[in-house]
Amino acid sequence: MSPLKLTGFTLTRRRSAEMAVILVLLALLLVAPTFFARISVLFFILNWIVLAESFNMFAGLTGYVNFGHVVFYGVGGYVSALLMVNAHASPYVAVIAGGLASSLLALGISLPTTRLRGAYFAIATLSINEAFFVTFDSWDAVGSAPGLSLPISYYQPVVEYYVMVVVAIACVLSMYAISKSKFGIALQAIRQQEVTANSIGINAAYYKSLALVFSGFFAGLAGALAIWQITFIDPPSAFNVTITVTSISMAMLGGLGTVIGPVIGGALLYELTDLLGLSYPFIHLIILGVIIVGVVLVIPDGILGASRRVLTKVRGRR
Amino acid sequence: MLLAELVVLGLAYGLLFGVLALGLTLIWGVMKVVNIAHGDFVIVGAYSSYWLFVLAGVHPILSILFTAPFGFGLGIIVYLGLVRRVVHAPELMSLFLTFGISTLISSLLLYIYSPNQRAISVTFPSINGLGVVLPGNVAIAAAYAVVVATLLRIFLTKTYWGKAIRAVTEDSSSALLMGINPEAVSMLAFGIGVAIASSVGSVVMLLQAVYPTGGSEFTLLAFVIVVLGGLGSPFGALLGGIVIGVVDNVASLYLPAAATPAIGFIILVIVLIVRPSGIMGAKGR
Amino acid sequence: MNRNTYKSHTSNSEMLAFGESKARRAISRTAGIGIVVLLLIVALGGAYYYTTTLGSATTSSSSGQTTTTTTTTTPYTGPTKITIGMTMPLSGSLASDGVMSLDGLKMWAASVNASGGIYVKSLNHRLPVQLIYYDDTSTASVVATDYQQLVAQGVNFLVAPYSSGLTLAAAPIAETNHLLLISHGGASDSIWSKGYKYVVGVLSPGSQYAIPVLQMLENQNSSTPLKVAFFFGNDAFSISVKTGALAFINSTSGKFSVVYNQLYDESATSYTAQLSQIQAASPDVVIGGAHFADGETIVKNIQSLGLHFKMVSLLVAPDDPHFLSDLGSLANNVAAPSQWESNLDFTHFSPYYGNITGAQFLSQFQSSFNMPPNYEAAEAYNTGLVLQRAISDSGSLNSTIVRNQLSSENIWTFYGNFQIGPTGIQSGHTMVVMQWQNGAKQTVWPRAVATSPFVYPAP
Amino acid sequence: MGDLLRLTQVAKRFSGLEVLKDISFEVAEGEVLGLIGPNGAGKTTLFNIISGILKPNSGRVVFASKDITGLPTHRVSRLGIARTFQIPQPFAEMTVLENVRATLLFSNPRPEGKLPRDAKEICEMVGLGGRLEQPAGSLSAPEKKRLEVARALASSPRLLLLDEFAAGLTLSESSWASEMIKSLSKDYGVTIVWTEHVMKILMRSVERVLVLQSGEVIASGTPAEVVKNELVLKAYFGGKPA
Repeated sequence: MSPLKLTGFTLTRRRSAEMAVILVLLALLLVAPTFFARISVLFFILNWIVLAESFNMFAGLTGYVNFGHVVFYGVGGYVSALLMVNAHASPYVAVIAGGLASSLLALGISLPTTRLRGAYFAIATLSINEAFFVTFDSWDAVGSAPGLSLPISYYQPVVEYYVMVVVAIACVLSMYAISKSKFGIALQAIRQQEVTANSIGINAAYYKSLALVFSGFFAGLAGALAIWQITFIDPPSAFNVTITVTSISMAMLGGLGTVIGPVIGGALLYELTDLLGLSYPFIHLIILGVIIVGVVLVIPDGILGASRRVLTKVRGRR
Repeated sequence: MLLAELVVLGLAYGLLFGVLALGLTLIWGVMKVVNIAHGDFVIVGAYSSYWLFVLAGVHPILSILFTAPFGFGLGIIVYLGLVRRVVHAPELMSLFLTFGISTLISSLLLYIYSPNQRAISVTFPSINGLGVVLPGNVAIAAAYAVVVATLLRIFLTKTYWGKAIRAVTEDSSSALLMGINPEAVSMLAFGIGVAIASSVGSVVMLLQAVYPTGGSEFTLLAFVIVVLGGLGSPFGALLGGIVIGVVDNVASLYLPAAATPAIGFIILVIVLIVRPSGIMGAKGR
Repeated sequence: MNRNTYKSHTSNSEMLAFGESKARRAISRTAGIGIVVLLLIVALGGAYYYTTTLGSATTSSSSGQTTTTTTTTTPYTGPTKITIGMTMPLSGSLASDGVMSLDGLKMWAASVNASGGIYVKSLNHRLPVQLIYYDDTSTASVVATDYQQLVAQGVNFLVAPYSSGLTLAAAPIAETNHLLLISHGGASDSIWSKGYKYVVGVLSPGSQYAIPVLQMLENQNSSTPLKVAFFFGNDAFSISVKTGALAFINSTSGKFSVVYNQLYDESATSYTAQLSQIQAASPDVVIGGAHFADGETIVKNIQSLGLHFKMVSLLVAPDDPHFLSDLGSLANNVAAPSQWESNLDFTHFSPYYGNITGAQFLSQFQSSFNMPPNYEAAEAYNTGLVLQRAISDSGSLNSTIVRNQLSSENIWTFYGNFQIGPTGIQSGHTMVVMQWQNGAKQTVWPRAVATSPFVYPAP
Repeated sequence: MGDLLRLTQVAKRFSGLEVLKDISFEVAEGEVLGLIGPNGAGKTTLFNIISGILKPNSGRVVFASKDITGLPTHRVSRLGIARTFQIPQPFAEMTVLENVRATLLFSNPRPEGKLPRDAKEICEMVGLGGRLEQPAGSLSAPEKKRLEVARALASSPRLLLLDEFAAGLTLSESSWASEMIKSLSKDYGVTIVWTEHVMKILMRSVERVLVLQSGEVIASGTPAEVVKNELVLKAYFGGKPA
């Protein structure tokens, strides 16, 4: 029996219940703007989910820590902003162009860096991000340090929200499809033992590049959508290492390498920081630090892993 | 002449950068933990020196006698309480934990000491020689760096624990066979790493203003240097520091000043493409 | 034990579900858990917003109903307070400025409420003010969500976050919701070139910053063109200052010659290389700067290199009281353009508004917050005063009415003149020049308000 | 019938140190070739060069009349060269069955190949039938060696490179190993190159032996011939007879 058959779908009672919940959730997302005033919170929850999931798409599957993930977000944002500001492009065109530009960049970055291992890869990607930051900061054609600001006519929060919903769904579905495909199995093999993966006929360099291209595409879309919503972009907000680290935290909190983990981690951590920032403007970062340290010490395998462990234990006792 | 002056200045800064990176590379070498909180320990040291100076009039250079052992103790506490749990975990786990520690330290400093920048005015006379002027504070920083590097070298080559650290760095499994207690070595390395960071903080106080969340810049600098030199290699860290120091200063002669920070990163990426494990890195890591 | 936990973490066997029903069940379960968690978040979030936004609306309407049915005299059914919403960078790179600004506003609110609030004619009621503030962590995306939160909470007016970039992120939300947004710490001229109607500034825009310094130098009777080195930091604010300065120099025909013009990286550990290059260009004066730390480092570097210029004028840093405590005698003779100094007295101008002088502001702030204020605190306090004036003059809490009222205001406060141009940009307020002299801050320009003559050239 | 694998003057240096010096030999289709030599003789380096993990500084590697010198590992694998690692390197988090299935998925089956294409069957062939659902990382050391073979077989190789295969195995396990190797060659027509630094086990199952020392081939012939070779005795066994 071929492993690819395993993606076959059988409708069980549990699965239909699951589908029902997903549909309800999607319906909620679709009607949210009618009753939810702070639509940008939902927008940014989805934006972070896409960032965390796209990080996961490469790092979670291949095991390589892309510490420069935000460079895709920044370049996607800048490309779309430049198109909207200078060419008065349609925002849809600009967003897609942002995603494509970032996937092209991902391809370019992957060629020299996928030879690097472990921490070397992490820091090389970090350096590439910093080089972009500094370059954009002193490059007049892209607005240099003062940044770019969109004409107010582009500001359409509800439209932006629905585009964000579509992109987020596409991102999670892509991750699902990748992880269930031959491509995903190759990435799993690479993560666990790259030399062996090569020696059984997996072209590791090719698959890693491809994964980074997908990751870059979605992070670029996230960046382009974020600038559409915020209407302002400058180098510190576009190439901020904190965004990378937050994406990593979200993916890890939910469960790295899983499909749904970054969704849970992204929503939870964003909402947590948002609520803490609103309620405790002076100490929310201290609380966040305690939570992160606590997560590592108490549930190092993320929420998904931890709940799986608890369930196994409960089942064992029964 | 200006070029010579900048090279000397770059060397002096480079030595300090190199020592900053030594702390990071020591920790990486022994336990393969990337310590994102490294720069925050620098800030902790800097604030300690600041308050010692403001409240008790202790000269920042003298306060190293406090910040170094304080950093050592802090490092051991952090190691035993937190880092120990992730030493055997995947790289990302330790990255995540030290990010949490970094957030915690910087936000606590922010809460306690307010976001204001702090600086102190202690100046040493400039050194003139062969037509080259070196600011006195930078010369003192370089001298400190040379002392720390020398002490560390003596420690690593002459003492049992120093040799143990080197043995674990080179091959932890055979070090285990030789009867070295890896737990104790890790604790020691983390303590020394934080002690170095914290004492660098005292010296930084002589050179610039600090603020609670400024640690990430030092972390980033140390990262770049460590990888440039080759992870786990103390000599590589010093070399990487000097390269970055000199390039940073000299580049501003030929490039728009605002663009110079990019040079260090670009050099790093090029070095990694040519030598995937850094200048002094082991082959095939 | 730890090893095992990590093993189970990394064991993503469901990813490679090679047809095993066990693995599939595991996915179902985890997906199920995930969805429950998500739902919980949505529910909790919904509950939170209900209580904070819709909740407040329902309580006020229900209290209105009960009062109308039970009392005979005409009861007051309108709002019970004036709510002013804002985010401030309380953490992140702009935290020190954000905290200072917030403190200024808090001090204003406290003084208004101590005097019984603001009289709103249309309601025939005196209402206290309430500040609603969140930490935007110096991040534009947080500004975007938190201003929507403020709008949803139904605040009456908005105050902008500190800095031009964050103000630009808040502006479209204010504009589309027709809420007044007063900027006290966004100096970039570009804020007022976007066609926003509801964005009003109380401070002189960046393009005006360096002009009094140049005017002052122009007055120093030099026959040959004065050689100027421009050495500004690379950020939106400093660049707009430089642009304004260059435009002014071009308009003075031959009084100045720019011999050096470079931006610097504000996070650099030393500026020795560029300062040596500046020295090589032998300028009379150096005009530049950006923020606090870089300003201090530049002064230290100038000293350690043994350089001497007739004048050094930097942005922001010299104006901060810490400049003296950090640098001691090195601070002497360093000048800075300033939005405000506590020793300025505008009380003889009229109409003078606010019952507070610069000196009183200084001492009250000092006793409230246990540190001396800088001009950011004064700007923020002044924001409150201006808003207070426009509310009482218009007698309304409607942002559109108050915004229109602001267009016709021409008042003086302890901070100086307030008058805005058609775009909302500040046009009445003028900058002054301060200089450290023998360990004391002196205002040296314009002559009319100077507390001490300008020390030039520096000894 | 020509040679399946031919190495011509292959040399490899690591930062100045010559690990392999002008190695030339060929392996005939269907042959079982033993490659012996002390630790550090260059056996693993040679395998790494054949399988494309390392590039030689000079020389050529020809497989089935195709020059594969410097070809990337995955392409070498797809041409039909499989290898086991001296220290087993399975996909630790996958089960035994998944390890084999992943290999089947990416390998390039030859139409004339006789090896089974079913993961379970392959696992049973190497004696792992009872461990199908166990994560590979939790197998015992000898079981991991069996998994190495299973994974190699799943890529239906024409040439199988076994690196220090019997090292660390007990007597009964190593006799199983030599039986299996014989059967692979006889029943399935797989050509095998087998390195070992312990001579004994290898001698029973190979037809021809190459002796490698300090990067050079110092002797070749049937096991019986090699054992008598003076040079081999001196260099390899330190002068004492085996």
